[in-house]
Order: sequence, then structure tokens, then C-alpha cells
Amino acid sequence: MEKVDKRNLIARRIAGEFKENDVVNLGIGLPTLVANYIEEGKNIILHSENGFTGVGMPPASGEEDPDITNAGGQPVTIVPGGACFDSAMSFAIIRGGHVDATVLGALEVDAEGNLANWMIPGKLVPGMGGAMDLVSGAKKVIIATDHCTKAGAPKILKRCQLPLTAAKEVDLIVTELAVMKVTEDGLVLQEIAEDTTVEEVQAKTDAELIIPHEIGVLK
Amino acid sequence: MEKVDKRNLIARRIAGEFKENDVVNLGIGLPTLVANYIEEGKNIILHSENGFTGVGMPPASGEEDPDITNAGGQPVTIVPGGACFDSAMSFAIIRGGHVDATVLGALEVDAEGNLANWMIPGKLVPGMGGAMDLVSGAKKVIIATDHCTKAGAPKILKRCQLPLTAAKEVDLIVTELAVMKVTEDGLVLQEIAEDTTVEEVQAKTDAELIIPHEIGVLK
Amino acid sequence: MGKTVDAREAAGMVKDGMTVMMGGFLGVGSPEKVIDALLETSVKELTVIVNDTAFPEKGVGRLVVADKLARVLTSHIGTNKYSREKMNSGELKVELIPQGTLAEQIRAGGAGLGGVLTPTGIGTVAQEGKKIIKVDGKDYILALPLTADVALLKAHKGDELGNLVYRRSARNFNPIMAMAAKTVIAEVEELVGVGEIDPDQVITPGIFVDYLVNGKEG
Amino acid sequence: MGKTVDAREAAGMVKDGMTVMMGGFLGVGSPEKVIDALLETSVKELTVIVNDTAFPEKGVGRLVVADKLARVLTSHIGTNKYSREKMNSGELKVELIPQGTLAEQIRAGGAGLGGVLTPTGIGTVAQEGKKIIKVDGKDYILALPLTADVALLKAHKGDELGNLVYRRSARNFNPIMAMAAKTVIAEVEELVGVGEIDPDQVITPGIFVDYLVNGKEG
Repeated sequence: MEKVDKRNLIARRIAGEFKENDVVNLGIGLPTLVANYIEEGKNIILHSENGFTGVGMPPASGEEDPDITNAGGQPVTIVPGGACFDSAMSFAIIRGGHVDATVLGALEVDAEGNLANWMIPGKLVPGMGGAMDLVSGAKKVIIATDHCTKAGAPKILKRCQLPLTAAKEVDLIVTELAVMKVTEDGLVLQEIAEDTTVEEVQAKTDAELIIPHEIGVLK
Repeated sequence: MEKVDKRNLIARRIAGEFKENDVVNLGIGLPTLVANYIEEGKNIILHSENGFTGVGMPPASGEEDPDITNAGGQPVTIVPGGACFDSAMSFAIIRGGHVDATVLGALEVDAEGNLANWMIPGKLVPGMGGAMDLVSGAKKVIIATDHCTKAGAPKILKRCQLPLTAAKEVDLIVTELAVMKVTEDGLVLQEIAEDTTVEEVQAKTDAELIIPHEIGVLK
Repeated sequence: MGKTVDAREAAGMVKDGMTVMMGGFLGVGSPEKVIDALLETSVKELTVIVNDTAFPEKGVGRLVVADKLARVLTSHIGTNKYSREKMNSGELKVELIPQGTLAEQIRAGGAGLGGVLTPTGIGTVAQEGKKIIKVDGKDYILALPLTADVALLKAHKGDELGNLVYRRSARNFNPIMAMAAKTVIAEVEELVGVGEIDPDQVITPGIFVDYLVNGKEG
Repeated sequence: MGKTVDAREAAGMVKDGMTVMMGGFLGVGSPEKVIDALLETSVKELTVIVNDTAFPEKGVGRLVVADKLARVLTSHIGTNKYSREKMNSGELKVELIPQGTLAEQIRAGGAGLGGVLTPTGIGTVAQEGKKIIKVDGKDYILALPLTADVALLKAHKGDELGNLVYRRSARNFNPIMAMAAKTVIAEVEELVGVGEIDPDQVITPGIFVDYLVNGKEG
């Protein structure tokens, strides 16, 4: 698969996880793509941690409003029925469990649901921004990530090596190869892509996967 | 003096304590009268703990707005430039030290600046409302009270006997007889009314007063 | 997301023994239509979290008179003689909390905080039974979060997504209670279409609100 | 009470070594005119409390480039390579704080709280050196209040009493910082007369604001 197809596959699959009227926060990068696949009838409300609900599509070129950006600084719009608030309220919404689902990327994620996505000591120390609050506050944490690093190393580990964003908060991991659910017992392989096998997925995963009798197709 | 004159004397004297641009919260009853004596040029802003700044005079009869009352439930108005907020913000203003002065009544007040004004065990248990926050949060706490109880017993004591509203927070006590400042060493008698003597004030005060060389006239 | 229900349906969501937050300050900003409907039900033994118990004929005060409450967490009961009588007779358990602490406890419940440290009440009976935490040599009371099964709110306008605006001092505890209950029901004086409230003027974002009662229809 | 000053006067209130809060999220909602004026002064060694260090050519990022900062308390520096470079060279001390915790610490500073208990960061490096308090069997980090000497804010409109309204996502940290600094200066896009902002629409009450800078005049 082309990279763009892989990313859209992941985004589309994740959009299917949302329930009607869910409040959802999408992280920067790949997670932002999820918005393109949300069914209109579901009345999903997107929350942006810089201070509003009702994130809409990016404006047409030349129509950007400098006061309306998403948490990544990209110009967006606010849909009718949106609401603006300050940062204390924005994180009261997140920390207070009023966000039904958040979608975030990962540097590493592990079999216990630990997530590392905010720093590589000595190399990359951008800061956690709102990620720690999102991962510990959102009711459902969905990780959208390539299955392996560019160098081909597993990103889904027995145990994260990098500093954590939050401990034991991840619920679901979606990659271009598989959908894995975090359970008390470890990662359950729920779906695999059409062009792969259980063996290939396991080979590319450091954590040991629990293989149920029935495995769905990731599409 | 007639009771109404006594009350107006106290209210007028207290209004003179405010500095330009002060934010002031007036308690229910006698303290409310203080508003009548505030000089217009001082730009005093009155805060009402039920949720706004810019408390104005009571409306004309028939012009009451049921959504605009003071903390005692009386109809008031909001002056131009007023601002409404919720109870968390209202008490953030109080607790955060953004109220320059509060004026409150007393059941008992003492030489250490302790105040009791919210309950009489077994008799009167209305609740503290916002009084504990106001007394501990306001920068300056001014007590407006009759010098003695209706039965003639002192209200200004060596030590409060009733449950406290706050410990060591009172700055100034104004009665129809005297103005007393709370200091590390005790109550300093700053002013006495024209129709009384230092001896009479001390006789009607349980706490021992510190008598400076010069004593002003309360008027 | 706001879904419009009538006052009777709203009242029906309040079940025996539930904890209910109710907006209002001396009855100003209370959901009177929902209270009307509650009085028609047989619901009882409620724990109510409210700034004060208002007056016998207004706001939550009417529920006190009608014996709907087993317990009340509040800052003031002085304007309702029935609260006092029922407290003295043991019918109503009254827990008095300083008003600013009550507001922070509700906000903490809604904001996912484990509590806040407040200086209010130090050196008074309000600190009895509370955990005291010293910060920089100063004592604070650890005030724990409060949450409820249902919040019954009053707003001025609401749109169909549940976004709310309030009017003047009728705002009071309503916005923080909107954050702190499992089911949030707002009685609005006027129901408006989505998009009619400017996002900058929304006080309670619609995501907190589950049901709207159109006060004009009752 | 708002008193109008020009950007140069506002910048002059910021002195060497002061702690300064600055509104803005990736530069959106930052007081650019006051920052222009600050860059003309010789002020240095500032401790800045800010959501992020924005971009080299925008918001607080420009002060980073100009070496005005000794220390920054922030949630994110990833969009400004100079922040990273100066952190690595030891010129800039960077203290990273989760964004929601930073917001609560500022609010606590303004609200007179001794701190708040947050679950965010438990089990991560964010809890290092912090006091952990257990409530109902769950661990929380005690996040201490933050205050500043000066807050430099950006608002959409302000009236002469200092009442402020904000626009869209330019609100962010501005309203909470308005509560937490000794001297609060707000740069407004439009200065309006007293009474022109409806009391129900005010976001920052004027009592928090000491000085206004009319952004149109600079």
C-alpha cells in the first residue's frame, strides 16, 4: 500500500469506532485525517484543546481566520453550534471525562496500554502539550500509528522504553496492519488487513498478541 | 442617637475607608447602607457574591428585574460596565484577594481580629454562606456593628465565644461609639463619637483597648 | 447533546435516593418548571447539592417543604424556616459548606480534579474532620470533589445542541453544576436554533447538557 | 480598573528578572504590539509562563529569539527551534508542564487556592519531585499555584473599565492569566465605551485588569 492509503485506511477504521453524539478530540497529524471519515448522521462533536467545540473543516484558501486554528496551529472553522472557552475549561472538559474518545499518534505503545508519544531523551523534547491530559482524561484512547518505525522496528512493544505520556490508558491500537484491543491479559488481535497474515503481524509486533478464534478484516 | 442615625453614622464612616478604584463587597443589613455614602469620584466597584460586579442602587418600585438581586435576595441594578460570572469565579475573586475590602456585621469580634457572625449553637444555624470566604479572602475586613447587644452586653470581646467565621482576619471595627483598629498588640482606639468618652467606650468593651495619645472624632 | 423533553419527563429522570445538584441563589436561577413537575412525582429521599434552600415558596425550598429531601449539602438555610425545623427534628440532614468551597468542590468534580486546597475555614469548625495540607508553611483544607446523578439547571437561552447562556445573577451555580453530573437537564426560558448563539457568548458548552426543557412549554 | 497606556508604557512596566504570564496558543491570542515594544527595551532575564513558545516570528517566540528569557514554564516548545537550541546550550531553562495542569496552576494562583490535585502525569516523569496525595485510593499530583508580576494579555474588545471579551480560539490562557498577576495589561483590538459590552458577555471582569493598550494605536 502507498503511505497515503495506509493513513486513510487507519483514519477510516478509527472513525467507525465513534458512537452517536460522541465528543472526540483528534491529535495532530494522522489523527486529524479521521475527521474526513466521520459519518454526518452520528452528530460527532470535535473538541480542540486550544479552546472550542465544533471543529469544522479547513477553510478555503484565502478564507482563513487567524483567530480560529486547531491545536496544531492549522486554520480550521467552527461549525454552527460550536462553543469557545478558555484553557482551564478546555482541560476541565478533558480531565473531567467529558471527551468520549481521543485519537493520538505514538512513538511506542505497549501490551499494558502504556503510551509514549511526547519525547525522546536527548533528541526530541518538544513537551507534552495537552497529550498527558488527553490520554489520562479521555474515556477511550485510540492510537493511530504505523505498525513499525521507518527503520522497520516494532512500535508495539512488550513494554515502552521511552518516557510515558500516561500509564495504562490506551484502549485500542489501529495500524495499517491490524486492530488490537488492550485488555487485562494483553493485546487482543481483533482485525488484520487484507494483505497480511496473523504471522506477519505478530512478527512485526514486539508484544505477544492474543489470537482469538475469529479475526475480522481491517478495511 | 436614634438607631437610624447610629447606623448611618457607622455606614458613612466606613465609606470613608475606601480608596480609589477599590473593589468592595458589602454584607447584608447595616453594611448595605455603606453604599449610600460612597463618593462617586472614587470609582468604587461593588462586588456581589451571587455573581456580578457593578452593583447599583435598588430599582424603582415596579422596575425590579427578578434576575438581578444582591446576595441578600433584594432587587438591585447593575451599573454600566458591570460584569456577570458564575459562583466559582465569584469566589475566585474573593478568595484570590481581588476584593479590596469587605464590610460585614458581627455577633462577636475580638482583640485578635477573630470574628463570629454566622451561628449561635442550638439557636441560630443559618449557615456561613459566603462569609467565611469573604473574611478570609478580602484584603481588608471592616466590621460594622452596634457596640453592644440589645441587652447591653459587649460584642467586642477579649476572645470570641461563638464559633468563628474566620481567625485573625478583621482589620477595623466601626460602631456607633468608636473606631478600633486591630493590631498585633490588640485593639487600638482610633476615634470616638462626639457624645461619648474613652471611659464609656472602654466600659462597654470587654477587650482592653489601647489608648493612643491622639484620638480622632467619629463623625 | 441537547434533546428536548417536557418537564414531566425531566422530573421522571430523578429517582428515589439520587444525588441532585440544583442551580439557584435564593431561588434566582432555579428550574421552577422542573420543580413543579418534581412535586407531582412520588420521588423521595433525595440528597440535594445547592447553594441555599431558598424560600418555602421558591426554588429548592419547595422540595424541602414537600419532604423530598433526606440530606442537603449547602452553604445557607437561613431563609427557609422549614429547613431549620426539619434539621432540628432530624428529618433533614444538613451539611453546611462555605459557599466558595462548595463552588470549588463542584467544579473539581466536573474538572476531574481529586480536590483543591482552600484557606477558607481554617481556624473554624469548617475544618473539622477535614484533611489539612500545609503548603509553604500555610494550612489549607483539602476540599474533595462533588458529583451528582442529575443536575437540574436553569438557563436563559439554550440551542438544540445544549449550548447555554444565562442572564445576570441567575447564572450562579448553574454553569459549574453542568460539568459535574451524570445527567444534565437544563430548563431554558427560550429554545433557539443551532447557530443562533455566537460561540464566543456560550457559557455552558452543549457537550455538558443531556436534555433541555423548554420553559415556555413547561 | 482599566487605564489606557501605549504599548511602550506597557512594556516599560516589565522589569529585569520579573515573572511574566503571556496569553497565546501557538501565537494565536498573543499581545503582538506589546511584544513589539518589549523588543525595543533592554529588559532581560525574564521568567515567562506561557502555553508554548510559539514560532520564532510570532508571539512569545520572538522574545526567545531576542534572548529576553532566562526561564520558561510551558507545555510545549516544539514549534520554535530557538527554544530547543537555547535549552540545549543552557541559556534557557525550560520547565515542561502538562497543559491542563499549567492551566489549573494559573487558575489556582488567581483563585487563592493552595493547589489542586490532578491525575494527569501519574506514572510519568511529570510526577517527579511532586507531592503525591491519595484520595479514595487514587493517586494525584499536588499542583501548586502560579502567579506572576505582570500578565500580558490579548483581547478582542475591552471597555474603559477593563472588561474584556475574546474572539474564538484567541481566548485560551488569557482569562486565567488575568486573575493571577499583580499587574495585568491587556492589548485590545478595539477599545469601546463603558456599557458597550453586555455584562452577560464579559469574559474577564474589569476588576482584574490594570491597564489597556489600544491595539489600533499601538
